[in-house]
Amino acid sequence: MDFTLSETQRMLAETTDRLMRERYGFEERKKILAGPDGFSRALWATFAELGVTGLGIDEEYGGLNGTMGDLAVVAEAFGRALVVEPYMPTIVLGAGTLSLAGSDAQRTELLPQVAAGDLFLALAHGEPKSRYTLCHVDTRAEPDGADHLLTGAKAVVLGGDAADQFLVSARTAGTATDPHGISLFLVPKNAPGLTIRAYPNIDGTRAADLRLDRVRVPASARIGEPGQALPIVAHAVDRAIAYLCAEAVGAMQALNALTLDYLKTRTQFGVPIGSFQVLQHRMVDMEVALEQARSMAILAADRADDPHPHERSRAVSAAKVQIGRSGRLIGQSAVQMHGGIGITEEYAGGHYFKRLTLIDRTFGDADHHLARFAAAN
Amino acid sequence: MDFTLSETQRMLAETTDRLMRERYGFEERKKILAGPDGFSRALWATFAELGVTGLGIDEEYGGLNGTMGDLAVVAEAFGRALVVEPYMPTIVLGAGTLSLAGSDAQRTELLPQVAAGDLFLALAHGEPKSRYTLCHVDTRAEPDGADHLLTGAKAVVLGGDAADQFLVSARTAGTATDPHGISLFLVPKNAPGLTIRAYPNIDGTRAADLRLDRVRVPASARIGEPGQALPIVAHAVDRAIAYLCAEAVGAMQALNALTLDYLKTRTQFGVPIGSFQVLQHRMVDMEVALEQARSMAILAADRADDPHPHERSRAVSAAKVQIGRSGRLIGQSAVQMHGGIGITEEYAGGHYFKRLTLIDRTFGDADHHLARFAAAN
Amino acid sequence: MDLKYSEEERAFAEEVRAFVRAELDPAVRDRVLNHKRLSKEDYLSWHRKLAQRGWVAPNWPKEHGGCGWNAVYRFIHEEVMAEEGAPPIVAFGISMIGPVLIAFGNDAQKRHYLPRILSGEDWWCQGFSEPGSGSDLASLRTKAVLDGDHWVVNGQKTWTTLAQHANLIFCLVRTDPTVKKQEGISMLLIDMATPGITVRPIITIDGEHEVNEVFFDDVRVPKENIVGEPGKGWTYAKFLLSHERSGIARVGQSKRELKRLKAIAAAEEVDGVPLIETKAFREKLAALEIELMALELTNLRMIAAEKSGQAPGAEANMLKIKGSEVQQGLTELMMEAVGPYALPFNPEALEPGWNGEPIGPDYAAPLAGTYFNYRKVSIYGGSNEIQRNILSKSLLGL
Amino acid sequence: MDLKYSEEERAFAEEVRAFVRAELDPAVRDRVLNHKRLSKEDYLSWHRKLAQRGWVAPNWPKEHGGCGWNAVYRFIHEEVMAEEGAPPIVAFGISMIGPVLIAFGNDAQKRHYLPRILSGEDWWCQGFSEPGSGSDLASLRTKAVLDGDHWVVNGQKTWTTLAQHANLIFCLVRTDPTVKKQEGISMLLIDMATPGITVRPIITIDGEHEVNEVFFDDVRVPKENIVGEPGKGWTYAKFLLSHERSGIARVGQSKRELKRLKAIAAAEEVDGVPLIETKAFREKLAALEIELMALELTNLRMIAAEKSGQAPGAEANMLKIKGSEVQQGLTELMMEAVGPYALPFNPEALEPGWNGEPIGPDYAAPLAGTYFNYRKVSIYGGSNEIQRNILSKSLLGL
Repeated sequence: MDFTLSETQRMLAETTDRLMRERYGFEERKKILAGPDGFSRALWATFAELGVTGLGIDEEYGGLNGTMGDLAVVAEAFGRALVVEPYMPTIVLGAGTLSLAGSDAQRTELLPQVAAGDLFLALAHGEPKSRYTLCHVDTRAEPDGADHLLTGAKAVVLGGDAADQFLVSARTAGTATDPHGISLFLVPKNAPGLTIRAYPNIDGTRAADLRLDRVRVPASARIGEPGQALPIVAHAVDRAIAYLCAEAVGAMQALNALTLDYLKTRTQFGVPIGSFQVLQHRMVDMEVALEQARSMAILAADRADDPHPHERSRAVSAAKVQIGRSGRLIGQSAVQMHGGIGITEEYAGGHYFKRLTLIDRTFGDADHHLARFAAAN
Repeated sequence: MDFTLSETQRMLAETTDRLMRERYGFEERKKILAGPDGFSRALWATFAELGVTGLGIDEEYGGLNGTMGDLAVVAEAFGRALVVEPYMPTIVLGAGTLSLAGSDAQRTELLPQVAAGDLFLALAHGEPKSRYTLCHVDTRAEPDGADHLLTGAKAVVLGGDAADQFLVSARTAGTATDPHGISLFLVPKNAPGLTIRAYPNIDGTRAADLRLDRVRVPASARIGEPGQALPIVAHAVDRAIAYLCAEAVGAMQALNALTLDYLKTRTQFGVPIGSFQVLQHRMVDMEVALEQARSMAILAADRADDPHPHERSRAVSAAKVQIGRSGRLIGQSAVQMHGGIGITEEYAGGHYFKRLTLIDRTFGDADHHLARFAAAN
Repeated sequence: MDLKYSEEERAFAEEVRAFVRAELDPAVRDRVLNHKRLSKEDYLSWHRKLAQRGWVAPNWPKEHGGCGWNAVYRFIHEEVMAEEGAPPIVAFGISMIGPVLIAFGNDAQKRHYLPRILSGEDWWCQGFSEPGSGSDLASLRTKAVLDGDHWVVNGQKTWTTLAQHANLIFCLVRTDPTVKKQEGISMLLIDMATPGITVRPIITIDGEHEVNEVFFDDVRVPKENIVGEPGKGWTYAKFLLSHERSGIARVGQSKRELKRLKAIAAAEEVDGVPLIETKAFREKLAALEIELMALELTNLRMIAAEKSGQAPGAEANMLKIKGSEVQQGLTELMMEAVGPYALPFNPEALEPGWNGEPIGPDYAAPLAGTYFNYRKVSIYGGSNEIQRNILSKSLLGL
Repeated sequence: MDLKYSEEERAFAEEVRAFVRAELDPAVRDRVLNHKRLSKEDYLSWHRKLAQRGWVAPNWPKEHGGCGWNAVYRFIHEEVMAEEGAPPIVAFGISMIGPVLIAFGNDAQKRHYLPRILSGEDWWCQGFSEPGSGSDLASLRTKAVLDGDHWVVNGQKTWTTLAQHANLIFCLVRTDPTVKKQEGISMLLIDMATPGITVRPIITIDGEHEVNEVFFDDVRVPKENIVGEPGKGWTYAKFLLSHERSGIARVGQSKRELKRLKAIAAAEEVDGVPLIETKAFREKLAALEIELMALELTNLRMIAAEKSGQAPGAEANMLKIKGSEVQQGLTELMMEAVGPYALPFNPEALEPGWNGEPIGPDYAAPLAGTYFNYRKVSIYGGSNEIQRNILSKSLLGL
């Protein structure tokens, strides 16, 4: 039993945190958000130099062959800095899915580009009516000779703004929520028939809604076996949730630190507001919530690649519930204790609150995962 | 719009509160509990003299023809004093059901005796497997000539220890949870085939489990139409819930007063513990919870005889949810702020906590009524 | 005990309802119902209609052009308008400075300002909070020094709601730094066009511009623009803050929002079933509805007590606490209801007249933003912690 | 990062588990699992078996007959025993006064008392709390005055757990009323048979007798029965209270109770469906289970840190808070699970050997009582409010 970081992880954490301190202060982040892409390609290049973009990728494709635990170290640092670069979409979901199920040709072609920082990916799975239900896919893939024609809509595709290629799920068989019959295809952003509506999210990350109108994909674009994509997507999404849990822990930690600092420095009635017992106890509860969340984020990372999907998803759902609840308590309490300043654009606190709130809405909120955990019990 | 008590109600409240002050102090109550019946027949006689036992009964049967609002006034006073006499079972459920659906002969025979304080009744409806589901009746009534033979079991019959007569529900048709086919019969306590296992409840009230083994009842013992008892029972139970809500408000009020007094008099670290902000705020939350509960208890009493059963049960369920939640918050907080003394037998505080907790388990807990309310929405 | 309004009160409620339905611009109503942005003119056009009807100042005495209504009528008027989607009456003139001027202003001030508030000609804003003084309002530092016939004001106010629309500001300023902090404060009436005043927007995390900073740099204010006596500003401020709190629980607005939540939850689907029919969501919604029912009755009990002559006291603080919790609960459930479509940030969709294609369902755009924005309701007007401090003292004697 | 126990640790856990299963009297196990009353002999027979195995004092150094285990082994030992339904090791001797004597006692005391604690010959109780001093322990007033070769003790202790079984009590007494309250306190070791000691039961609202008042009326205690130096009692008490807190979260016990809750919820039915399969109850249970999972991991993280040399600090206070919340949540859900059968009061059913017919399901009898009783776990050992005060200071520097 050992809860300390490995030597590699410690170095990774230090490197990432230092990079964030140097390049991702609150003002720098504002500039990045205001830039043409809404994120920094220069920083992405630095990620590539440092090997961060290759972290989850096999050595044979130019990566570092890191574990989910390694990715979680990056996630936590990114959470502390409120990083908006599409790391989770490209690396965890995109490259992760390809690593899980891509053909040799697909991996050989694409993963080195991702590791080098030259390619952005996005998983286009959720749909306007699917909410958090992974097996709910209405987009159709109709065979046309050796090709397929994809038609449908994809909703809130994270990183969809930057993506060069999409991993698009579509039905080759079955209807609506049938777990079987879902296939996964690589679709380049400039594919004829593909319309991308990109937009910022309220936390500064970016996404896109896609429309596919008879988008033609060759057989070589299919990822994995026909009709068998759901377990792959489910695994990739569980890994993404584990990543988000670690990211949320970083955000909670930073928000707690900000709040504690505010309690010590803000004076009212001639004393620091941190001298009021009610605020002290609430701050304690925020710290307890953080420790509980950290424990479950560790569990999620540990189980994210568990060979038993049932064990994996049970642990990941439990973690997502805890993260949702801790994030809500910490976010709401932090804003309340800051007062008005806590909800202004000019102060970092509110941005952590927003990020934590939206993490709870990503790949299933606390209620959704509580139900999933309870059903798996 | 007028939330003040009527003149009659004000007098009733004063009379009852005075009686409680004089005869139902904590030590007197202890003696009553230790007595042979677990309640005071002498006090019951005084209730009769004051007209309290006739409050819900028509004038033509020797009662005062009071409303649910009048009964709620008594309930609140009884809640403040933690009265264990079987008032709700006999008056609200027993006499109430007879008033709703009894034949002229039944009313003429029984209601004057109740009003005079000479007769105790109990509604024997719940069963070992029925939990809070009113239509769940397994006890069978088999016709035998003009009579019926009742066989089955009844669980946690409130006031079942003192009852001279039971109002027993049994199936004349249908199975398990069929809403139709339930009939109601009067059964005297000494009926052959009836076994009564009486016991105290943990809050000092008393109850009984019944076994019926081919208990013979004549046609004249049937209350209301055959097979049509469920709406009657449901109405009587909604009235009983309205009564319990008012009783709970009385208990909460008393417990809040005790707690506030403790905060002002108990010193630690050289100051009254009521000077600690965390306890102050919790006490405020207890007062807010009391006011919200009081509002809903008023609503429940007002709607308890609403001609639209849907409106009635919606309001009553909403009130029961609020009472359950307020009672839990107040009970748990009061104990916590008292420390150890709050859970000793020698101190009144813990007894209010117990009563409030058991009220939440009576005729459906907060979760049950939340579901009922939500389904009626 | 009678939980129903009287015949007369019911008739009045219906009169108000009919008036709103007949007179309110449907486009404005739509913006209110769907949390889109309201322009200054949206507020003012409705203000003028109410003024015309004689209903714009429910809490003012008749001799000053108010309605002279009792607590119940005021409550009905406010709640029905809220339920029907009317913009709120802008509070700064009608509910804040108006009553102060009526109680403490001189004749000239009453004659000049009151009619202009009623007509909507003047838009006031409130200069109370400062960066250093949040809950501890009396610690304010903006100072005014008498220089001949003028007060010279220097300092900074913050959280000044809708200052961008205002031509006047009522300000608490420190006129005597030598006495106890509460006793050195005065209240000044200041023209926003006076040289030396700068208004800087504060953007909130939903991207909206609702509040501002107001800077005073040697701002010269005519001597006579003081309310009442110098050094009594704290008394007037307390009067202002405790005045007219019948609507503090925002029951009418929350009833309207509950309807909206139900509509959204009926439109959203989980695996083909309307969200509102799923047990978990339905019961969360029900729990909130019950809280609102209790709040409404608690509010009515307090209004009835006020009508029968009892001054509103500690109860207002309770209503503020519970009312804010219910409002926040509603915004949170609405955000939850749209699931992943809570993420996109599409502020253009809130602009009047925007005709673009929505991202996701057309009701989605404001939901997350409103949730974030509504964290303010447990902060402003005395945070819920301050409300509990007050109750602890005034109600419990702790 | 490795969340699993080592091979060796896993083997140890299995060894403990096998030992409990082989050696624990099934009747005692049944009483523990079903919250029936434990007799003094139930505790002692198990204590002796552990003593025989050399496992009764996990936290004592080997030279005094303890196990000398590291934090992880101590944790495994305690948790596995709890999970398997063993009675808890009676803490007063092993976890409380024993370590104090080892650290601060003189040789004679060590030689005399330690073996008797290990063997179970002595049953200690704790004389700390007084009626006037709950959270403010240092304000205690029981006084001891030196009179020749004896301390003469007068005063009253309360909440003295299982004093009815004890033949010895360790007591905090005030020996110097003239100095700062923390500095005038000494710790005495007192024979319960000394004339002048009266034990009065305190019955709790579940009808049980677990705690007592202990009165001291001119009780003469030999001078040498003081621990360490006079006036240092507060230091020893703080040492005692902070010592051996690895099991403070009660994870093993809560895992056992979670199993019991699941069994009850599987046996109870709602309209013919097992309660555990109804969505609302299942999800409440799941929420609690997740809290327990998080607590277990948090506990393990802290144990691992302790093993690698970091002293247990603020973390113990966190574990106490969360641990008590989880324990209370479990008792509450069990009571909820039995519905109306939470009402009957049937304390005879808790007596060993009772063979009567249960009222309702046979698991029902203790449930409401346990819920009421377990409100204590957020009160004793420093209430959760005190824990938060401590954390606010020690962890946050507020």
